[in-house]
Amino acid sequence: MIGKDIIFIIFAVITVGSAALVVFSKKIIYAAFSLMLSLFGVAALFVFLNADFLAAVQVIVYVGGILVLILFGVLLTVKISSDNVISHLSQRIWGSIAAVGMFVLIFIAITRTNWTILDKSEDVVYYPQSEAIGIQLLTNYILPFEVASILLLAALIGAMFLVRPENK
Amino acid sequence: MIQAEYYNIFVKIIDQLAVLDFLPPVWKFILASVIAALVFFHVIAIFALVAIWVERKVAGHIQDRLGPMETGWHGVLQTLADAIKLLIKEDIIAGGIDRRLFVLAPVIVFMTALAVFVVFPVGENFIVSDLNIGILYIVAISTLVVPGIIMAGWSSNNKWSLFGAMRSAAQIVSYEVPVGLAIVCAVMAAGSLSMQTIVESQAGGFWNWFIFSKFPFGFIAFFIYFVASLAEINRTPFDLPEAESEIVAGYMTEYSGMRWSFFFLAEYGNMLAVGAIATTLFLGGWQTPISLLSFIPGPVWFTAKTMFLVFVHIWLRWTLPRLRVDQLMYMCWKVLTPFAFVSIFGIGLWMTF
Amino acid sequence: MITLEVFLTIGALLFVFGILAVVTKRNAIGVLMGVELILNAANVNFIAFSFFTDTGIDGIMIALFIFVIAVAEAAVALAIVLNIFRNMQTINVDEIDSLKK
Amino acid sequence: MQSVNQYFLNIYIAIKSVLIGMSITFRHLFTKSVTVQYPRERLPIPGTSRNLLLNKIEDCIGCDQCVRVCPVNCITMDTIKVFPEDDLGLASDGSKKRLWLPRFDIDMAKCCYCGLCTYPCPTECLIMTDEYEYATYERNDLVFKFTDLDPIQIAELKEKDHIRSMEKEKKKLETAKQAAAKPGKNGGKSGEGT
Repeated sequence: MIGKDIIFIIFAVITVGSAALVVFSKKIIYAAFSLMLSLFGVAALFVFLNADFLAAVQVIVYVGGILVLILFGVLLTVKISSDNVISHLSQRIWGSIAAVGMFVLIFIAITRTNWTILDKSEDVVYYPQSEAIGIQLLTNYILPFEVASILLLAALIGAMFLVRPENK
Repeated sequence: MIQAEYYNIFVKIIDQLAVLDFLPPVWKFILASVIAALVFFHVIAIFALVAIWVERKVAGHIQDRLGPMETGWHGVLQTLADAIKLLIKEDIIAGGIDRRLFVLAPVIVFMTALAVFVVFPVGENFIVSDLNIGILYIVAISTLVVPGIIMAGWSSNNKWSLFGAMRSAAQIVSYEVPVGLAIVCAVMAAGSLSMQTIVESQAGGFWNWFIFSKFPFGFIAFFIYFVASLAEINRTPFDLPEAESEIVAGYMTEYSGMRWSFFFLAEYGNMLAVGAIATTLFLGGWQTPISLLSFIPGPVWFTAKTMFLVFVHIWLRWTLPRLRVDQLMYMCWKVLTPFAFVSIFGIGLWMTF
Repeated sequence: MITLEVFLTIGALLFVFGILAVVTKRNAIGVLMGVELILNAANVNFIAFSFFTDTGIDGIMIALFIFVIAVAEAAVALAIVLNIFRNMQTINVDEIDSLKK
Repeated sequence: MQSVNQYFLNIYIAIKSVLIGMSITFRHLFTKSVTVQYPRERLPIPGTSRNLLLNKIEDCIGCDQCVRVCPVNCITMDTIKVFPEDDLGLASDGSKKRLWLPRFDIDMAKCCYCGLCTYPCPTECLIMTDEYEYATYERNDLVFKFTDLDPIQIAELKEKDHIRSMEKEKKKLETAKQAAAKPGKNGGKSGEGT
């Protein structure tokens, strides 16, 4: 199973590394494309977690939807002079300290906790999830499903209302 | 490993080769993937060679011309000559462009065209990977092309490129909606997302194909898929992103030689892919139309149907003029999308009763 | 190698980078990218838990709803950012402080 | 209700017109194409067409009319009067040739194909042919040289002509001197101009 581990490590490094690039790249457009790589890596990680349906939805929603929105936002708002809006040094220092502290905290919590987990070391049974997700959506999760659709409708109308032309 | 319960023809073949027994299964899997990628790269390349020749000939004859005639018999070697010319052309990277993104963009665009070939059920036992989310995988991978196109347009540092990329992105994102809804129609009728299951549920004669069996909703869904997929791969009459009379060549303006030929290969690969998807979803994939003809193997049927759809693409291209942007969006949001909803509703009723 | 702790660590790293982007980026769209990273970190955690514990597919369902919220958030936030750009000609979050004055 | 009808009518018209267009193009797929495979098959050229200029030099009497009429000055002609001992024979229409033609160049790069030079030609030796493929790699190759004399001959002729003109000059000078010796008109001018 060493080969699977290698593939997993490659995707994990892609995910985390491009997340770091999102933060540290000078140009906002580089940050956007790094974000694409990071989201794609997350989708690949979902495959390792037996969430194939969710991996496809992740790519469709994040890369095909949100990332394109962000790219359009970048293209519509960036002026050539303001190509690299970078923060003050003090902000970066304090932000980094806070972030590292937060990570240390979370990491300690992860390692100290005694997780009661299923044994997944040998012959995991991968089963299709789309059917289970569909059944769950229309039985146990029917109320959140409907609320989510109303939320989407509200967001749609709200976004269109916000960017309407001024003089109408 | 992940492929454990998925059928994969290349893994099967490699498993049967005794020479490779010393490899652990994962490396066999990786080897199979590399071979599959190479095979489909060549499929796309050869298809492009043939399709460009056919397109020129069809274009010529539709306009009462002859098309290429000089290189080889009736110009069959013309595309090969053009390809060689493109390969040995100077690779120009203009000054002031964003070099990293500029180099990366054709790779991403071509990769998306290549990656969808993994799940096409060419024959009964001929599929690279029968994912159980097959069609969703195709939709997911084909959305990746939008960032690639924006990357190409932005990095070229050229206003025509950027306009073309914005147009293309807006068009592809908009037409994702009717494409997705038309796909949902077929998925509802088959009750599965797996490509092989979708094909198997259309067995037994052409009247069981979804285009005919759920008449008229299947036909509407097929029609919507066909039109919207034309728009999604930027073919005429929806080739506004490359409208040469308005914006030179769209996002490809600054590209030349090898990198441009990757865009071109991706375009023809997409044509093949779209034809194959429509065949799989609505025209019964590798199923024979009538049982009398079942001695002809499945891959032949699959290829024949796909090539017919590709021919219709070419035929349409040389018939219709280019749409305006507002007509394009009108068609997407006010015609195709409502009709897709109607056909989803109709198929839902059909499946219920 | 593929254990719960590894996934949680990846999730934590994504979360930390997201927070860092939100705190240090001066471009409003950069801040949005940080928010997306944070939401992804949460998704990784949810799905890792649903895979490694016996909670069925509840984690996946929650992740699906997080997708919905992320889409809604991105659409509205970008609309707001475009509006700000139209009114103030900048999206530098340090300069958008007209409420202070 | 009106607009709803219009909506469906529009869809119907759109589909119908696309189908009509496709049927037309499909029919044209099988009609005979009108292409002429040019280098191998050529369309006949009308007799009045104006293309490459040709001078049948054995008929040319060097009358200089074409040079004078050419609007773009693409024809260059040098002439040498025949010597008494030479006989150039007759042109095809019977007129006597009185001039050697050491140079008759037509620069087809300058030619505007007006055909004006062909009309005044008394012996009809300057004609426009139907030859239209004379692309060359060098621009100088577009200057067509029609003279039938070889360079040695031309040099000899020029030498002879030079000697003759010198003799003439001498004669003139002598007559001028004689004229100057007598009282009368001023002959100095004729000494300068040759």
